[in-house]
Amino acid sequence: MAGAVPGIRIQREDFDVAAEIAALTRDRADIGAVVTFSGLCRDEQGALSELELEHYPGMAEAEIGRIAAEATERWPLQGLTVIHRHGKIAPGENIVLVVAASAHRQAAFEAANFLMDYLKSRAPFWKKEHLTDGSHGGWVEAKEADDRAADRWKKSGG
Amino acid sequence: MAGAVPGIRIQREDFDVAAEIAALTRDRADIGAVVTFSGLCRDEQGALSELELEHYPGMAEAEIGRIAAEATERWPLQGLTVIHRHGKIAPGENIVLVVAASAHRQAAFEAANFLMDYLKSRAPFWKKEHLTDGSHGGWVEAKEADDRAADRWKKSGG
Amino acid sequence: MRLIYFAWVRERIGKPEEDVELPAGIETVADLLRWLKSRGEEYEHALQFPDVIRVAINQEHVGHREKIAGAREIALFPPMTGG
Amino acid sequence: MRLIYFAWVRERIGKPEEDVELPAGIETVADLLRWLKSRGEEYEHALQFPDVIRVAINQEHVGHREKIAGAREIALFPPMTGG
Repeated sequence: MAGAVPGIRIQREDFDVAAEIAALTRDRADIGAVVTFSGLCRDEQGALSELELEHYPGMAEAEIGRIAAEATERWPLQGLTVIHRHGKIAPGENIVLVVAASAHRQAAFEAANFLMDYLKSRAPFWKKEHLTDGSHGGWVEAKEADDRAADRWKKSGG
Repeated sequence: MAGAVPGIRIQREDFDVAAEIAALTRDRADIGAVVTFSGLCRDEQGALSELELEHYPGMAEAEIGRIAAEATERWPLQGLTVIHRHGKIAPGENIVLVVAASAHRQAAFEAANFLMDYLKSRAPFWKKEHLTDGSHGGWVEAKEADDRAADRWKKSGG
Repeated sequence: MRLIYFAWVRERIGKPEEDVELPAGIETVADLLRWLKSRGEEYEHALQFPDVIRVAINQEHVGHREKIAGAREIALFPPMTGG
Repeated sequence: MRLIYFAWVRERIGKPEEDVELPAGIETVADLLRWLKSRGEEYEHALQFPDVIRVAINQEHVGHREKIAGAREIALFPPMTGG
């Protein structure tokens, strides 16, 4: 693996995308491309009061660290940051951030995309819905499409 | 086309990624994914003093507008912003920004990736290098790889 | 051995974690799930469809055929919905 | 008709733009490039390899076989290096 040591943070607080980009790019001129992915809490029906994100402390950091380390082995990255929030999150708020920095754009795009697919299907987080009428909307179900999305990164050569 | 009217800006000034994300996502809860691409001025050898970006005023806005409109037709986007700087840009500084917002992550990733490939091969901008020893490094040559990258978005069905 | 539960597995079993002494013959994750399921109706409810349950040993994902010898901490949880 | 030049095409021709009266028989972009190339050594230098030259008519990309009738503004430039 060349260069980048991934920065992994599991936190309640929101994040600042510009500050995270700046932290990776400051005082260097070898980065040509930075891709960020922000995942937000969506509520198209207006029925959601908030999402409650439960996580497995310890394993969440470890598992995201394993995924991030794999990304730095597969793509030439100059920097990689992953922040995943937990606790209560209102519609429109941030949930997750991936920042991938590379000399070239395709590596940055692919690494960020890979990270998100693997976070969705492997990071130990669970979302519970709280509705505006005071009831529980229940636990969000995992989507088979997310597993298929992660599968497309499997190397055919083993 | 549903929804998004792309915001296109050609400017000398730098941009603020967080402010551009906020402008697209503020006061709404139908966006689940925001992908940003920032292109930066790279100088791995330390020989570059600055890049000078020449552009074709009028056509630059029009051509990026055409590419952005095509993206909003191909992917369900809730928001799309493209900012391309011109003038003199030092190593480590920003050159270009794409922000794509969608309900779902794959649309946001693909739209941003498509925009960058098309900007590289179709937006009327030209880069000239000024070197630290005071000489001109000449005009940056277009890369065949960039044309190939744009070609992969061509629809086989016509 | 410490068992940890998350999300609706935790809610249905009614506790976030517990220490258990395993009887002889419990060698794999699948054995563990079968034994736990027999411990009462809350376990039966949580583990009704064992194939759905995801398992981590010492904070790493494992399949149901994994041996549990040497495990300090085994976590049971539904499919993840992070990201 | 207004001609506009960018990047090294502009530098080699020595001016950013000019208005020209086309002689009869200049119908396509390729005809225009051939005629311009014959106008002096700076044009010869700029347009030495016409296949490399990219062309926009009224601010839209066109191929070299495009007709130029109706063009208000034709721009000649090298392959673009934006982004």
